[in-house]
Amino acid sequence: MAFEPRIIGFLCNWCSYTGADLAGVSRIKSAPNVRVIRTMCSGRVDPAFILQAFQLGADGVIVMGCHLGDCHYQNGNHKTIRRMPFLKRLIQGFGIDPRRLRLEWVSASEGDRFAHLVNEMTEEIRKLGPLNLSVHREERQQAMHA
Amino acid sequence: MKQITIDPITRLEGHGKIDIFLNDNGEVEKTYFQIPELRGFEQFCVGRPVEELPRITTRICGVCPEAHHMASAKACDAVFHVDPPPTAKKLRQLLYNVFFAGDHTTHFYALGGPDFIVGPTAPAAERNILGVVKKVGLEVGGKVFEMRKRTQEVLKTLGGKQTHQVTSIPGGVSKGITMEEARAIEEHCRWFVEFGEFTLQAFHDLVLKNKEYVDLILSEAFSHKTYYMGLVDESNRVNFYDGKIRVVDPDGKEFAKYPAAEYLDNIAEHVEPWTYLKMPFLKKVGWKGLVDGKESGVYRATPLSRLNVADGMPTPLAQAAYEEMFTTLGGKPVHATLATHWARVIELLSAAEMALDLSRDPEITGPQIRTIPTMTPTEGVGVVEAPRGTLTHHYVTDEKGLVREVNLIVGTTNNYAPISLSISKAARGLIKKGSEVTEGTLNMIEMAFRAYDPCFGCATHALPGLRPFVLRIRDAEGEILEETRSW
Amino acid sequence: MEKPKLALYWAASCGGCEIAVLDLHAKILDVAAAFDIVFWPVALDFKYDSVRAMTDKSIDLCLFNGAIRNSENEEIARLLRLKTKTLVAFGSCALEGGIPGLANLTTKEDIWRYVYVQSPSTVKDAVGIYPQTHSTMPEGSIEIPEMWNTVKSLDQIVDVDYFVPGCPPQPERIWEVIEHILSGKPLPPVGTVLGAGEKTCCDECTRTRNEKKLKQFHRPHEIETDPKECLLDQGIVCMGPATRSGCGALCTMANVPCRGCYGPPPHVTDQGAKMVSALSSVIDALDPEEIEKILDQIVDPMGTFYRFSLAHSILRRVEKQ
Amino acid sequence: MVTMTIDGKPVEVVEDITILKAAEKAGIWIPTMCHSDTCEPYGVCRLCSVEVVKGKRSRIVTACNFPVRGGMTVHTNSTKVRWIRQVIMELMLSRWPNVNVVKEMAGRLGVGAPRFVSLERDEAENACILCGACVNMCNDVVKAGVLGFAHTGIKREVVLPFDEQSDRCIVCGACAHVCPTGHIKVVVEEYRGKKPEFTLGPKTPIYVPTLQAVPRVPVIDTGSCIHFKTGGCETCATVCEPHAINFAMQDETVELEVGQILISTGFDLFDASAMAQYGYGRLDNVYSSLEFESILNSTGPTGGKILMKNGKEPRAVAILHCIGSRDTNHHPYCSRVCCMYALKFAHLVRDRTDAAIYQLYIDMRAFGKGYEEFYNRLLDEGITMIRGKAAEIVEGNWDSDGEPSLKVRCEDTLVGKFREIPVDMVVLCNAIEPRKDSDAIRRLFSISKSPDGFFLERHPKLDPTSTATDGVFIAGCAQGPKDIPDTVAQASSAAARILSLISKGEVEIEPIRAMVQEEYCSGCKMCNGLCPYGAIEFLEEARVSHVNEALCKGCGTCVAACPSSAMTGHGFTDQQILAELAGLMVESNS
Repeated sequence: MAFEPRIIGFLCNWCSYTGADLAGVSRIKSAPNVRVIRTMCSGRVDPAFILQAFQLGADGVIVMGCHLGDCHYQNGNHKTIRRMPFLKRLIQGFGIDPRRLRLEWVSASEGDRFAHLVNEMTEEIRKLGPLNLSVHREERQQAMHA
Repeated sequence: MKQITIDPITRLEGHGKIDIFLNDNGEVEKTYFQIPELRGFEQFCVGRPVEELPRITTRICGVCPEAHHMASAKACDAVFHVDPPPTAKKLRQLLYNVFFAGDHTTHFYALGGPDFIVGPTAPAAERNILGVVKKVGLEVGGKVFEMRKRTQEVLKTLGGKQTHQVTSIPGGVSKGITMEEARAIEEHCRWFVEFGEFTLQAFHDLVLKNKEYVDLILSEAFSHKTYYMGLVDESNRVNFYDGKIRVVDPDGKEFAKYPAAEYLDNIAEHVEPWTYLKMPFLKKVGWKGLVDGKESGVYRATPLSRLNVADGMPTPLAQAAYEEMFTTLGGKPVHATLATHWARVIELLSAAEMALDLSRDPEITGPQIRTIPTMTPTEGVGVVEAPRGTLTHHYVTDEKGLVREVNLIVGTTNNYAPISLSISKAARGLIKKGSEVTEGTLNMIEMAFRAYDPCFGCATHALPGLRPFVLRIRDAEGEILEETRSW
Repeated sequence: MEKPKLALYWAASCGGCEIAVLDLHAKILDVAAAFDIVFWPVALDFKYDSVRAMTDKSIDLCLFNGAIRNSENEEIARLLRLKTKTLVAFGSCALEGGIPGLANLTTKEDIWRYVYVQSPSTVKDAVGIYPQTHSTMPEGSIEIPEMWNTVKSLDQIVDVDYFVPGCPPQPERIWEVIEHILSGKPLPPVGTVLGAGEKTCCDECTRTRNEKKLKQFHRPHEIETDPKECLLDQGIVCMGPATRSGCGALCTMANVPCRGCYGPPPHVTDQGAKMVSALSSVIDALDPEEIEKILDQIVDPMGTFYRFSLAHSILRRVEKQ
Repeated sequence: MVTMTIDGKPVEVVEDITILKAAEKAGIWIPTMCHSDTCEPYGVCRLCSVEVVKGKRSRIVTACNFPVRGGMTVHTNSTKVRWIRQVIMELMLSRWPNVNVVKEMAGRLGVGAPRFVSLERDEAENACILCGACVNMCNDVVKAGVLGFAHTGIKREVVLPFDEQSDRCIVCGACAHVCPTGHIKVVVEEYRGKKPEFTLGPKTPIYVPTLQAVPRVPVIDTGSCIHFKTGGCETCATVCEPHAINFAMQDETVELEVGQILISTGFDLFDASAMAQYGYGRLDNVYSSLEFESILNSTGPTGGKILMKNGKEPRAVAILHCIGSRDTNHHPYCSRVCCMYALKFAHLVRDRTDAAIYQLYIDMRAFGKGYEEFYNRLLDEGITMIRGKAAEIVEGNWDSDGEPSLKVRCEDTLVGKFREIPVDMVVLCNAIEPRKDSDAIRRLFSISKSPDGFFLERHPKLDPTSTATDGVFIAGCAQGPKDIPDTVAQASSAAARILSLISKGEVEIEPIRAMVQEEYCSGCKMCNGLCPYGAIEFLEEARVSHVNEALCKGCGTCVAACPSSAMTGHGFTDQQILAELAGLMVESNS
């Protein structure tokens, strides 16, 4: 069976989620691989959520927020723009390809951009292949032994 | 063929396992002393900022974190090419000597002591610190606890934490001490010296006055002719914190004397497939297998070794005791393993005296406690005398000071080969044809290495990886006939 | 009446926890008086067999320290779980892998290669000799345990009733716990962390703090710090804010930054992620290049943020393909 | 007030006004030549001389600058006075025989051919009669101080300093304006080959923007007003009876405390010069819709007449639809209002000229109430409808006689052929687009925009007037192109929404808020600086942070940032989000 990437998308309520909604009402086709979690602001996205997503088997995570200056909360995304690069370094430290985590700005009017990014991300992860964490592999092995 | 297993060997920090093989006539064929664990510090310290290593390597051993803290800090000084200001150096030495006194106390009363104080063949439930207290009386027991209590207090003041110190950083110490603290410490040190004398006396009364024990100490079963290693200061007196490494041969003649940085020219480590711990030996003599004698590179690094290599003690009271011991045991070098307990008590006293001197030094309250590193970090070796032997930390870093390579030769590791020797010799001496092997007998065998105060917490600092399979077919002499490998 | 039975065991640890228990000093006698100590390898003469012989749940309290590193650790952990009523993960290693857990940054293979082949002091055997868990010697066969690739915390192997954090746990805290148990007062719900606070290290740290705004980070040896001011405010990465209280802020009081040995605060699962989140929030920069430059000053995020908690973090170990 | 008699007629006047003014009041004419109301009386021509009698004594004075006294008796038409006027006029006639004002005045005073012969005789019609009006205007009123007299006696003349162009001259044209003979002209020269601007803007520095302006009061264009150049003039102020003119008035920023805001910032007109093919800004007589509106406006530059730059009526007018609208290169959307105003233009052009009218359209969108009917009516008015978007406008000839005009090149899709239509005037229906500063406004109120760039409503169908930000509403073209009825409808609904909240007296806010669990907060002060609303205060005595729930907007940034997770976010707690995550993954794992 072909590998279908499982991607978690964290979308801010005001820009990206509305943008995704626009993509929907505009009937723009995009890959079904991104599963969306809505937060009020991209600044709410706790790095722990993203690590947890990987731990639970996500092959990639994409965080979307308002363009800089457009934040509904004035500067919530200013935290995100620093958090994500920092987190990228951390997951790189964990030996996970940083391309599996992506930060993008999508405004309420950019339904097409949303769809485009979803497709792009899906293809990229498809190329990278499944994450398949080694702790899970080891557990499977040890389970087999027992 | 019968197999006896002692697992885990108790009253030593870290894990150990002994296998004794008896041939069909019930005599000892061979013994194996195995170290079942390693933790891998050498590998997972790679990539860490070198200045963090004094705080990471303390976790190699919770019994002697101070030793690792110091060796590591000294290695860092070397890596950054900085020399800590005098105040910082003295504070480190003060901490180190106090630790030494405390650690030797723990061993003498809690770990090694019970064998003598309670008696080697006493029931297991008695043969421990609690048994000791019972034997020597609560008042003395109280003294022992107070000793530990006071040392821990001083360590907390100087090291930040009583276990796993944090204050030594590249170029000095992070925290100075106030006049009041200094006075308090001096008070403690005065007490330590008294306690040292008390302990020495106790050793006289409980051990030396007991003919049976003295015979045991001097018995052939507990003696080995090996090389000895230890740090000495410029006038060849025992020094725990700093100095050159001196090695003497089984006849007591100086074999080598070199600065820490040259350890690789003098020491190499041998790997055995049946244990996780490597066996260091004198490179210039060579590895001849698990045998003692002048031709074998096997050496010992213990309190006794330190006294054997040194021309004397740095402090008066200890010097006196030092002379007494060697006259009693017939001159240098002393090969009787169990005499290590005596040497340890002498070191306890010496450390206490050193500490007292330092605590009285006005310079320890000075404000200048750090030299900020300015040069590009490269490589460095730090060596101190851990209570259990010469401790070596060797770091190589990149230009940002991130560790590229770590090599550690830990106190107890030095003694792995001799301990194995002692065990098998003791076993041979104690287990005879027909005689049934009692718990007491086994304990007597354990005594052989307990004398080394082995800390395999330290020794297990590295950790083996996946299990490449090796099959060796040997003949009666253990010569390898055939070997197949999976890698 | 019969005294409750106490067992202390160490798996992959340094022995510091045992020492911390000894640092109860004279109180150790009270412990000895109150409990019947049935197993304590570091201080008492008992062997594994004596434990195997015991009936299930016959040990009332077991303080288990050390991480789960190899088959022996795991075996004994299961054994003691079987024999013990109340199993306590004692100290950072048992709680969250501790320093040994840093081994999850690398692999068995790499450690192996370095220790037994590459290290400069190791004799370069023609083929390289590696230890075997099972060795057949002329006289017979001898065993040593098999090491796991991944360090685990105790609760990843068996159910744990209580947790006592710290590297090592501070003696005062240990005594509080033992006192509580001795007092016969009802124990808190299973899974509770004992011998520690609910707040963070900052709560015990007396340094004065400002609203955080960080433009530069320094390494501890690089600068002289003001002993009165928050280390983080001075650009020294300190784990205090993401570390459970209980130690008494010993390290920051000694002018060195906290490294998080008391583990994450009550509601935090992943110390590292939290620290990344917090620090990135207060970094004072918007330009991606400048941000990267500032982040470069944190030279070892993994080893700093997960110093003690890596094995118990969300991802638990590093991937090495 | 004092009483005096002029030619036996008792007059009651304010003391100190001039005799000239008093006579005016009495309805008695006194001839003047150099006098101007806007300048100080100058009394150089002496033509206004009158006889003042006091008791037995009588004397001759100039009425323009002699102040009235109580009981004064004045004769404006005595033999003595008439003789003086006679001589003055003869002297002037002899020197400036062809100057109109002089001839007229002479005629009016019945002065015939002069008896004198002037050495300085000047035959020119517009000779300078040295009345000094210009000099006074320039110095006293405009205060530019450029003009002056040189020499004396018969050699006297008006000059520029050193007879050179003065850079102090602001080219206000006031001198030319007051010159009675037209001796001074403002000559608009071609400047670097560029013809002088034909402007649709106001003709004077002070003007009423439009007749529809509310309030309908004049404004001053400080850019062109003399006063703002020289500090002089203030003519408007002197003539304004109620003293309504205030030069000191400044723009000011007013701060208002309001609970709700309605954004109706309108639109900008698409700049057609971006579409070079239509020659807007390059070719004469190519106008944007708004420019054409002002041409049609009765208060506009042409007083509502539809004229070309050469002042002639156009023979044919082309109206081009969808300039910048329904155009993927510019705005994909339809601007909605153009079709209808284009028809209105056509109707008015038909109404006011005999010009042929062409509508070039893509689709005729007459969707509104009565619109289709209007469209049909226009068809009956004989408007030429060409279905096809104009390709370009070029300069060409009206016909073979080579009279210059414009040519519209287009494809008539209904006829199916390419056409070139000669016209004199082209009106472009420019697209409606968002205001240039709309992004700044958007960010100010943190609301979003839709793909077309206009402000985004909360819901396109169910909530078209409110926005993502509570209390901020939008109406009119700020939200999207719409005509007046639609705008009024939307604005009214917004107003209703606002009023309903006001009458309610309280606003409901989302329960999504951050909260500090103080038992877990250690006051590390990580969060305090993060809140853009300053909602996180630090309680010094308790050494914990605290969230002011009224200020908090619930973004949750501080929740993510709190290193001890003492901060929780109602509605989006860690547990909730992690549960959501687990749910998603379970579903995907199965």
